[in-house]
Amino acid sequence: MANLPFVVVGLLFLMGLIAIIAENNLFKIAIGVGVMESAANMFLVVLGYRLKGDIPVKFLPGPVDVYVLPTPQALTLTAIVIALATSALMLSLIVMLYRHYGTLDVREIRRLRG
Amino acid sequence: MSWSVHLPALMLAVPLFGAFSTPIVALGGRRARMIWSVLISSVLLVLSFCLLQYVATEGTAVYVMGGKAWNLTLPSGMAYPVRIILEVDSFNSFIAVIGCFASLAGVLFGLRFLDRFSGKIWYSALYFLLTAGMLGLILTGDLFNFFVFLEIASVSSFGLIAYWRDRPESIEASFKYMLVSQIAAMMVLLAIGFLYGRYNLLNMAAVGKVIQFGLAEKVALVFMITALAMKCGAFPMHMWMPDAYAEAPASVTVLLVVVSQASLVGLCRIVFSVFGSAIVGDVVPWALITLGMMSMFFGVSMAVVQHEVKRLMGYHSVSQVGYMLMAFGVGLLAMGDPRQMADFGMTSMKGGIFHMVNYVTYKGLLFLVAGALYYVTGTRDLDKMGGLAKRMPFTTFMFVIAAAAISGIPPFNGFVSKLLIYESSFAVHPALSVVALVTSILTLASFVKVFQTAFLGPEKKEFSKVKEVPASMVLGMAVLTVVILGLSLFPTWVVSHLVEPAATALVDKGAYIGAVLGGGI
Amino acid sequence: MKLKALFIAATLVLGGILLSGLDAVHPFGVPGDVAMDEYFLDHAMEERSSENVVTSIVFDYRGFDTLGESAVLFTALCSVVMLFRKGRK
Amino acid sequence: MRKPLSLVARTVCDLFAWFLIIFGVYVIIHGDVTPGGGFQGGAIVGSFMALLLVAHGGDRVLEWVKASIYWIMLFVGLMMFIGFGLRGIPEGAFFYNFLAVPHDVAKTMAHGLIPFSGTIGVMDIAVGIEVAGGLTVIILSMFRGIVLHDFADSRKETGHDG
Repeated sequence: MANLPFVVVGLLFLMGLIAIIAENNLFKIAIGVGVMESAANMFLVVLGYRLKGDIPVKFLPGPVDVYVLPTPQALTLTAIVIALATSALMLSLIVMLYRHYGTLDVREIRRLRG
Repeated sequence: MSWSVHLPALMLAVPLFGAFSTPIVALGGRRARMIWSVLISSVLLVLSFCLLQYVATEGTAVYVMGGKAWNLTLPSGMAYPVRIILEVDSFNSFIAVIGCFASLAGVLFGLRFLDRFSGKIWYSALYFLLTAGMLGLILTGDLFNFFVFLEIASVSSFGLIAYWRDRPESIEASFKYMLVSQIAAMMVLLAIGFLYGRYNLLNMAAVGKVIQFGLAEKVALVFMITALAMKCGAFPMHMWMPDAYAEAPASVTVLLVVVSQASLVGLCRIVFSVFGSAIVGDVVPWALITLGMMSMFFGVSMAVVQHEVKRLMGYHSVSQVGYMLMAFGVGLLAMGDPRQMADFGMTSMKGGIFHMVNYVTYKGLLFLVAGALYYVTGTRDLDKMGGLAKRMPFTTFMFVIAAAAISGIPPFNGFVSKLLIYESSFAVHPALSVVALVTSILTLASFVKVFQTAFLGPEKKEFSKVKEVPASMVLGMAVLTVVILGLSLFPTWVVSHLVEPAATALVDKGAYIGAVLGGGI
Repeated sequence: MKLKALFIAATLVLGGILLSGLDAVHPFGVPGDVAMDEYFLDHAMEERSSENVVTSIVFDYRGFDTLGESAVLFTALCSVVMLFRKGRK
Repeated sequence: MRKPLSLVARTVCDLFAWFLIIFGVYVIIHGDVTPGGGFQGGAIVGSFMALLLVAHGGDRVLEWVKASIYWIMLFVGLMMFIGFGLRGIPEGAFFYNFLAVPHDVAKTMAHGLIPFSGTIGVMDIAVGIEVAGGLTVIILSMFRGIVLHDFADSRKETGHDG
């Protein structure tokens, strides 16, 4: 099981996806989206690891020969801020949905629209 | 020569700068905000024309973000590019021009359309961010940059769909679209992670050069196609499209149509320019073709039964996206051997690209007309409307042009592109073009129904005091009408000068790679 | 209820594809090609004299991504403020 | 949500919140030297307002805080960021680092001096300011959104058919 982290990333992504589809409470759907986004971020970071690699900052004490790949960390930085922005907007929409429908249950909201 | 070198970067910097500065400019009052938004979108249109002309003369334009010189793609001692590179060939610039036309039409329409509502400063800021996201999707040549602009376009469209926050339906439409769009975005990110993990490259051209069709690339392709098909409303996940298009203000829906086309451009870019000849076997082309056929059929069969104007047009969007997916599927099918390619592959690619452009123009105009009806009558339900033709001559005239174009009546541009698609799909299998023809007839039927109920018919008493929509809204609609007439009256020139080079640029993967890596494969 | 079961089945199929693909990328800890990242590690200090290579990528080599990213943050901000605006203005 | 917490929580939060800002500013400024950077530092400074909202209860904080400061921070950060990007066009491409000290000059500088890393450091601070202001504005308006639930007049905007 050399690449166990990849399997963990896959399962986390699946859990997030199933949470979005199977859940009825709006907040749990939002949490499912959050789990899916962190799974994608983790996938990027896991791609960039090198065995016994050190963090890619140059002036660190002690001899360092192998650095971890820096590009996935830069990409993950962007993906994390995007995940923050979408979850902020999703929670605001949930507040508005609760204001209009008075319930957090997806079944009620879909039935009202018909 | 010197400033036109920076055109691709300015095409993205101007809308972003416009969006960031709109709240500051809006401190100067309502009129300042209006002038600023019209100024930004017209400057953008001019820039896109210069870019189209620049690419026509200079060939593929390559722009390195942050490099010492704008064309220094390969840093010293490296075989592959390191920085973000915008790559604009004749395919991108043609779609970017049409996108800027739709953005200008939406801005002009939106000036007076939202008078009764508040929060217009944030509306126009989000509008330019959506334009920037759409242009970024079209122009970028870097995989992760494609994901970032996909996110900008998505998040700003969530906000804009929920603009009428006091209507429960628009909040729910925005939430439903957000779920589908977030799943799609995360699948795109995973696919990019796969390609980065395999080749440690993020540039589309560089990945296109070294790609072999292994298991990880197959999974990346599956994820990319499902995600981008979701984003442009193909069949299995199309439920959000009619809701989102119906609930958003009309001037936003014009841009939503273009954004869905921009993700289709991204799909073509990845399928043709990154994977291109690496795709072996017939599974992927036939998957695209069946996706397109199902979208066509289900979209239009749902559309005929609709009563609300904008939901009806939303379902038509699903069927029109089906046409393009089928056309690109047929093009990909013929990609294998040059004889098939010359026989029907190129015609289907030309048909797909030309139909993508026509779709944006007439679908945008249809949604603007629906918005005008809503502005005047206050309702979207067809049964309540009637006899508006006499009172609204301009809107009726433009509706007739748009409806004729969408149903493919001969003189109009819709007919030209659909004919190209019928020809090429007939050569693959007659059933394809039969489904396409049936869909076109059903489209015609539903738009005749809309025209008869909304415009002709007895004069309804509550609409007696209805008068024509304000001038700026008519001007907004006129922009798109002029584009439709332009494309319809000179089809041969447009096909030979704009669509032909675009199709060859999209299919010719070697030129795409050569522009970045210098000196061909 | 049937639709939801269909969706969960589709998700499981997608998950199967995902897990099979994940193994094929590269064994954990041993990335295949590292050409681009070696370039960053070597030249970040020399060209841009910044020790933190990740920051030099975020703001200089791929600075355009960060512009897009702050645009996403600005978009979310405008949407939230627009959603909770006071109404008549 | 709108009632202040106990006295102990409030005093601890008052004391801690300001150190939070100092740490956040440290992370922003030392972006290009130590692990950290604009976004992380901005998020730390942004959490200052969240801490106050929780501890002191919404109503008192909403009266105390002047949102315009954070709006100014937001736009200053954004304009600096895109301004430095556009400023790079004359020298090179769009985001060119025209302030960087080339390596040969950096060698001649006194040992131990960390050479100026050009637009990286400046953009780092610009993004830090922008993210700090932006997150605070988001938190304040989301909080006002929950409180907005009780404003009677603005529930229905005129002009809708629904």
